[in-house]
Amino acid sequence: MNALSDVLSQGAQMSLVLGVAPLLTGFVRKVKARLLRRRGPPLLQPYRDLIRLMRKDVVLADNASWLFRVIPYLIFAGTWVAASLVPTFGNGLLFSWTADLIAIIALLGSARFFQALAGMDVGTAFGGIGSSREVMIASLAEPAMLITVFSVAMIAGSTQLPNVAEFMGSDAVGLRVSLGMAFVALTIVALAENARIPVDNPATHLELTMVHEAMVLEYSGRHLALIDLSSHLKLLLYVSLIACVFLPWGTATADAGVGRLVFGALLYFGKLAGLGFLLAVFETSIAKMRVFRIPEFLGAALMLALLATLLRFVSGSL
Amino acid sequence: MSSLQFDIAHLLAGCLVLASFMMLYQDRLYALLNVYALHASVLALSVAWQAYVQQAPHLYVTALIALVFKAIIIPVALHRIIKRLGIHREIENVIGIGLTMMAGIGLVALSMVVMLRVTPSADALAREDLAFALSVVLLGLLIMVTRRNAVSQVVGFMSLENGLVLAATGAKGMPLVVEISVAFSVLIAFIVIGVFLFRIRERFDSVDVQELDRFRGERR
Amino acid sequence: MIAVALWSVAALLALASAGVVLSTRPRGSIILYGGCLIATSTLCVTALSDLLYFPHLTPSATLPIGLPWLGAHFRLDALSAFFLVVVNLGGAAASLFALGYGRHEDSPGRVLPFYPAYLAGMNVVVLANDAFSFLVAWEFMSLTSWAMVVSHHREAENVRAGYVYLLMASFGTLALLLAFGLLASGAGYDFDAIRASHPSAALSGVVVILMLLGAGSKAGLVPLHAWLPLAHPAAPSHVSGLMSGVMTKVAVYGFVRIVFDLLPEPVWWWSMVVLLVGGPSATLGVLYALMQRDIKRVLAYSTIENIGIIFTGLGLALAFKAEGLDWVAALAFTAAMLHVFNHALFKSLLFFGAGAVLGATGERDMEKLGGLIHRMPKTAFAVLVGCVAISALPPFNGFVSEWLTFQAILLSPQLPSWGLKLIIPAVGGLLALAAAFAAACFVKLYGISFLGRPRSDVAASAHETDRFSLTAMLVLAAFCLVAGILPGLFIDALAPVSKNMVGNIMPHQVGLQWLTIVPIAESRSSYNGLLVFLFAALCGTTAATAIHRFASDRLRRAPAWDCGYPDPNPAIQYSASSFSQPIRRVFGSVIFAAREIGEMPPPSSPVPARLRVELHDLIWDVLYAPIAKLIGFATDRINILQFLTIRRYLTLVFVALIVLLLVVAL
Amino acid sequence: MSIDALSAILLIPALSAAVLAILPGYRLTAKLNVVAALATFLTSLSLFVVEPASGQYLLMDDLNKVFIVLTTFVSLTTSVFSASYIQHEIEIGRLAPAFLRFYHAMYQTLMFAMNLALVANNIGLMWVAVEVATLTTVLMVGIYRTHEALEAAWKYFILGSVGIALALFGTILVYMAARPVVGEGLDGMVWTVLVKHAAQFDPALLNVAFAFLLLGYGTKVGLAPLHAWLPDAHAEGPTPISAVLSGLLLNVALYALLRFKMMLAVNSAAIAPGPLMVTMGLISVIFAALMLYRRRDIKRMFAYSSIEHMGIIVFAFGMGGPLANFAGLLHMTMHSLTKSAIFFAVGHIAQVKGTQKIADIGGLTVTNPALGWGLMLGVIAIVGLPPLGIFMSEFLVVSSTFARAPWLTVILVLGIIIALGGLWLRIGAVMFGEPKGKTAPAEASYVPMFTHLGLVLMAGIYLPPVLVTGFQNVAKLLG
Repeated sequence: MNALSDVLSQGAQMSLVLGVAPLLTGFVRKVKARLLRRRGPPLLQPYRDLIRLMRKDVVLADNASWLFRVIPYLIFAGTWVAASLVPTFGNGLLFSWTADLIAIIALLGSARFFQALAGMDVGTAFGGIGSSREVMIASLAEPAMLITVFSVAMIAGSTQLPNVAEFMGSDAVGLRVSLGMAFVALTIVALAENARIPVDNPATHLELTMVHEAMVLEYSGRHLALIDLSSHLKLLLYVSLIACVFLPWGTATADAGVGRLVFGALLYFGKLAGLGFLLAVFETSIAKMRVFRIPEFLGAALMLALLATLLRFVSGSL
Repeated sequence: MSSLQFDIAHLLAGCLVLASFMMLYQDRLYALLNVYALHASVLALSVAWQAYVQQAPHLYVTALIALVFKAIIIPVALHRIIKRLGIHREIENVIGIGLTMMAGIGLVALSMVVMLRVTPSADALAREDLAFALSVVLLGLLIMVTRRNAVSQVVGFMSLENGLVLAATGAKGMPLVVEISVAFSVLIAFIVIGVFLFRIRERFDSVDVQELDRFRGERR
Repeated sequence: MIAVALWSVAALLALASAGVVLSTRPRGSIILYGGCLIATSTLCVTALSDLLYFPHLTPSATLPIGLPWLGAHFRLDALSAFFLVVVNLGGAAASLFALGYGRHEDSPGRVLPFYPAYLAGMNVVVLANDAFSFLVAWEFMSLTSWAMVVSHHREAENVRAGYVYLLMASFGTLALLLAFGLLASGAGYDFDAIRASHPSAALSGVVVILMLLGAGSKAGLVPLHAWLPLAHPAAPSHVSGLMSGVMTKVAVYGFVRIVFDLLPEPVWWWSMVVLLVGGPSATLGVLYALMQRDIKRVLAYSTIENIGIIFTGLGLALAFKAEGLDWVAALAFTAAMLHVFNHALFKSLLFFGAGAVLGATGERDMEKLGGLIHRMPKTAFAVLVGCVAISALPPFNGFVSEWLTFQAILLSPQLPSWGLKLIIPAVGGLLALAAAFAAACFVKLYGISFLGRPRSDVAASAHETDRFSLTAMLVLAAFCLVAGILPGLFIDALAPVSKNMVGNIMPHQVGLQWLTIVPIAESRSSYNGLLVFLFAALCGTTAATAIHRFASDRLRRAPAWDCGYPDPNPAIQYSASSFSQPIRRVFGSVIFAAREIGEMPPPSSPVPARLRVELHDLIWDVLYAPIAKLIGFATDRINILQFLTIRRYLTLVFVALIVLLLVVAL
Repeated sequence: MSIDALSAILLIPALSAAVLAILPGYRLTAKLNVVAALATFLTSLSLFVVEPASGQYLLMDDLNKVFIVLTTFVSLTTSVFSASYIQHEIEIGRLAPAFLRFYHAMYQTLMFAMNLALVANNIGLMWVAVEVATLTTVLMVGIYRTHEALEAAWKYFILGSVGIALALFGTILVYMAARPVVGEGLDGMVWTVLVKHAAQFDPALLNVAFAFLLLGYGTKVGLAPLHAWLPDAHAEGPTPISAVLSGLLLNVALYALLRFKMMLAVNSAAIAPGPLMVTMGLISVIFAALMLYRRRDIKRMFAYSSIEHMGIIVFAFGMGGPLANFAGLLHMTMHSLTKSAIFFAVGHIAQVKGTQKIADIGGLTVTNPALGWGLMLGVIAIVGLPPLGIFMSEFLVVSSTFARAPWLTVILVLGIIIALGGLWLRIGAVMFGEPKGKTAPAEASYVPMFTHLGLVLMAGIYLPPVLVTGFQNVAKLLG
């Protein structure tokens, strides 16, 4: 019986994640507009964009190969699987033991790998700019993420996300310096990975500054819809990852009753809203960095993560 | 063997070393040849005396060979070669005469020390002969090293061979076979030298080793 | 079992001698490569059956050849069986590839006789059980591969590459010879005798350093890697696939056989040395790869990175074995062995891809390729699989071995020694960096050479390669996927190897449901390749069907967005050096003293402006150039002795005599 | 003295030398020369079958049995090679038939002298044999009568004679040391008697004697400070003579040195000859290795490679111990076979290309594949790469001595690597790349070269037991 409920809860998790993602992006855009004293697009605007793109027909570049048309589905599949592995309202889901934190990073890595390839397939300069910069950012962000995962996993004693969440929830964790550093590093990496303001401006289409947009410049119609949905999913993934690891209180345990699940879900939405608000405030308060200032920014994240791991290695308590 | 006989043998070996020193001193080619003839005759004398002392008849044969070949035939032949080849007379020394002499003295001292320390058990006569022989060999080498002229190097080599003959006679009871073969090989060597001198003369305008060096194998 | 192996090695040697004749006949290369394919597959099957069904048996044989009083000993234990599988799987794939690719060879006489001899040499190294036959096969392997590296001897840099290669190979062999000299001092040259003689700790320490020099120079660890990017690209593609994918693994075998098997209990500082060499090799190797324009040089440099990962795994295994935690040592060792297997697969696949591209376009420089996916679709697909696998991305095998290595690193805080406590996090960081750079490097390789528009008419007129090359590549690609999805099978196959080498094995994998692999304990962490692959495929198909049912499926072609410039020619696309410009600017300016020199012509002259990228290989300038200068200086000084006069030579003799007399008399 | 195998080995070359001196025509003497060499080789093979007794003057034991067979075999193959080589030289005009008047006579006298040196039981007789061998080779080196050939011959003569003189002095000192124990007369010079009583000799005198002998015969072996004659003699002399010089004469001189080392090994009080030989060996290895880089003449390069290998062999004997001695003996055999094969190839290549300058020879594997790959195989052997014999001996030398004297072996290994670097650099230029110089196909005698290389390849894999047992008990004797 509980196998069925596990499948049900995992299916609920996956559909919830898919449903909430565009809402989170819409909420962040709404808050940013409000902070800039303008009304901003309605909260559900991302949903309307997706549906609009779904209905439009796809305009393919002459030089685009079969790979160009397959890549959106690969990116979406990778990101959706990664997002569904991160516990949202409940912990200990059916698929949680199939892959751990390192696998999630690798899935996002493969999504990025294919996106960079897509950028270069069309054969114009813009795809090249986007891919080469994305690859440079990734070559710093991914190791920082991996080393943060090392330090967190060493404290929690396991790389399985539910175990980590449980451990963080329990009072055994205590206040640790390395956890603080890991948190800062993780936020910097999240900003870089989701192409938020200091690293790359999500709203602009100016060829010279954009990184993420340059790669998907040639996509249109349903392909573009899939890619946008994937980027929303990715943002949700990072936010819920930060929430699950660093704000672990209140997520329902695996065998909890329906009441606890509902309470967990409500708490989860609260966390999303809070973190989304903080993201919006941060984005409005800082300008976009020059491209070659980003390596120092991400280098700081890498050093912080390395220091966290080193501290964890050196002494058990730190 | 009475002390007188020992003294005479000692004296003759000493004369041989002295002759080597005189060869070191020469700077004229003809003079060098004459001193070499003297050197060979002193050798013959000392070998004959050794023969008498050791009652070893075969040594007389060696003395005879030394006298006939080395004292007479070789110097005369070299004289004729020098005259026919018209080789210029003087020998350029590489380092000054004074320095060569001092080196010679050092070498004799070294050979004395080496030989006497090394052969306490052998009888007195043999030890003396070996010490003097080693000095003559080293002096012969010194002559070869400090001379530029090909002929003077050959004469230095010959004096070195004389030292060897002295050493051989010093070793009592060494079978005659060796002496003859020593002489025999010197002879062949001499023939070879003669043949070479003609060829060298044919090819180069002079016999000076310096000339030879210009035709070294791989030039720098 | 071992008789079959030795007979097939003999068959290979017979093929080698027949090769001289076959190279003159038109169908000679087909016959020879076919024969090699059969021999290597029989070897592979026997080794696999030995590894899976009777790993506890260690059949051994002695032939009367070799050292007169010792004879040549051969033994097939679990470790040799595993490496035989790796060697012969690579060999079979290369021979299959060569069946088609062999036709491009312009002077078969210089490759055909050496190819089977090379395979035989590698097999004998893995089978040898005494120092002499091990070293004979080891150097014979380098000699035959040298012959193939200089097969295209018309280009001067191939001959120079061959020269540097053989010089480094001989340096490595002499290091091994010194190591065996130490080991044999106690017990003679037979491995069993050495194993029984338990050499002392100090002696073993020196042996480990010498092994690192010897096997490290053959595998391509950083300070001794200089020859690898010169030699591997110079050989014909199927041979460079073998050299990179398989020969480096034979070097790893040599290191494991001596350090793990022959030496007694390891000491903790051994692992520190191995890690200090493994970590930097991983990162520097791939950084070099990012800076290259020539496909085969990129692949050669990326071999250095993967070898760095393998040696990191081995270093961790040594560290845990020294502290007695042999169940964690088993994890690290199995991770390293799995990466050996994986790297042999995808590196051979990528080199075959490069060979196919070279065969089709005659060009190795990425800047002249582009748009090959349209003209060589099947090769493009196979190379795509190779690139994704080597960048350690989930559905494929590269990720599994890297994941296991990371798990081993995560377990290492238990190691008490302070040196390791500081080094292992740094090495962990270096490995993480290397993984990211690998992804960047292979995006560049694939993107520049296969995607976009053709940059030269040679690339525009490329055509698909022949059937044999394609089957070889697709078989290897399939293996990569299977190893990525069902890693549990491969880990259990490796259990007997790690049992022999580190005394313990990873928890039994096959029993777990859905073939998850669990490195240490269920609670700690687990990864299930199959489910992740099925899960992703499920999500992808549901998305595709949902879209095609509800959303529109209309599609039309249009020119790409050109920001207003009319008909942009292919040159405006990103080239290899411009793609790596950001990374070069961030990392390269420090490590390679990279400088971009723009030569602007004087205002009046029609000469085009040039942008030149100047890279210095610091290791070459710091280590190799000074040695060469020193030798040059010494030879000039000594050379004067050839041109002295006779008199001076006599003085030499005279002085020698005086010195000797003084020594003897006083 | 009954005509047993031992004296036959000496008589055949002596008689044929006399006969050849009389006959004028070149073609006939060449064939006769080969026949004589074949006869000598066959008689030497019979030594393995019936073991003749050693007398006062002639000696037969394990050490020189193998060397006699090796010497006669290599002289046979060299005579076959020289027949076609000299024939070609006459056609080219580099050698006038007048010069060759006594060539084959001298060749046979050289064989006689070397065989005599190998079998002589009397150390004086051994000295004379080596002296005669030197003089004949001096004449043969000067055969071309070019300036360089004359200068090389003259240098060889002067240095050789000085060396031999020192050796004679050493022999006399040995006799002096033996006289009080053995008594005067002939048996003071007989080696077998000397070895039996060597323990009671006066050690200090023996040391001085060995010093002179090491310098004397060391010059003939071509060790470093005394090597000057060797490179020029090889480069300027005709190639068959370089092959004989490198292959055989160096071995004969080293054999003589080994005889005396055996004597010293028995006398424990004498300072161990090891350190002396080890130092001279290492100096030669490093010196010759460094000299290889700047060589422009291919034969002179291989001459330096001979010096290097002689250095390795002397190092092996200096280190002592059964394994190192076995390796030294094996290395001597392998080196003479390989080096003569290399000189056969180089001889023909010089004839085909018309020059010995490395810069003017290129792309050999393209123009003359058989010669090119033959020389390649020879160089692979001489550099010490595995499938061939020299790797086995270098393996044994390095691995047996590393544990005892790590730093010395490291220097040896350094020397080997530097030599490999130098030799391989030049060979790469000669073998590969665009063909340079004349590209006429060579009608050369490949049989001698490939038999030698075949033997070395076979020895690298499987050593016949008779050779092994012979070397092993000699290794024990050498101490």
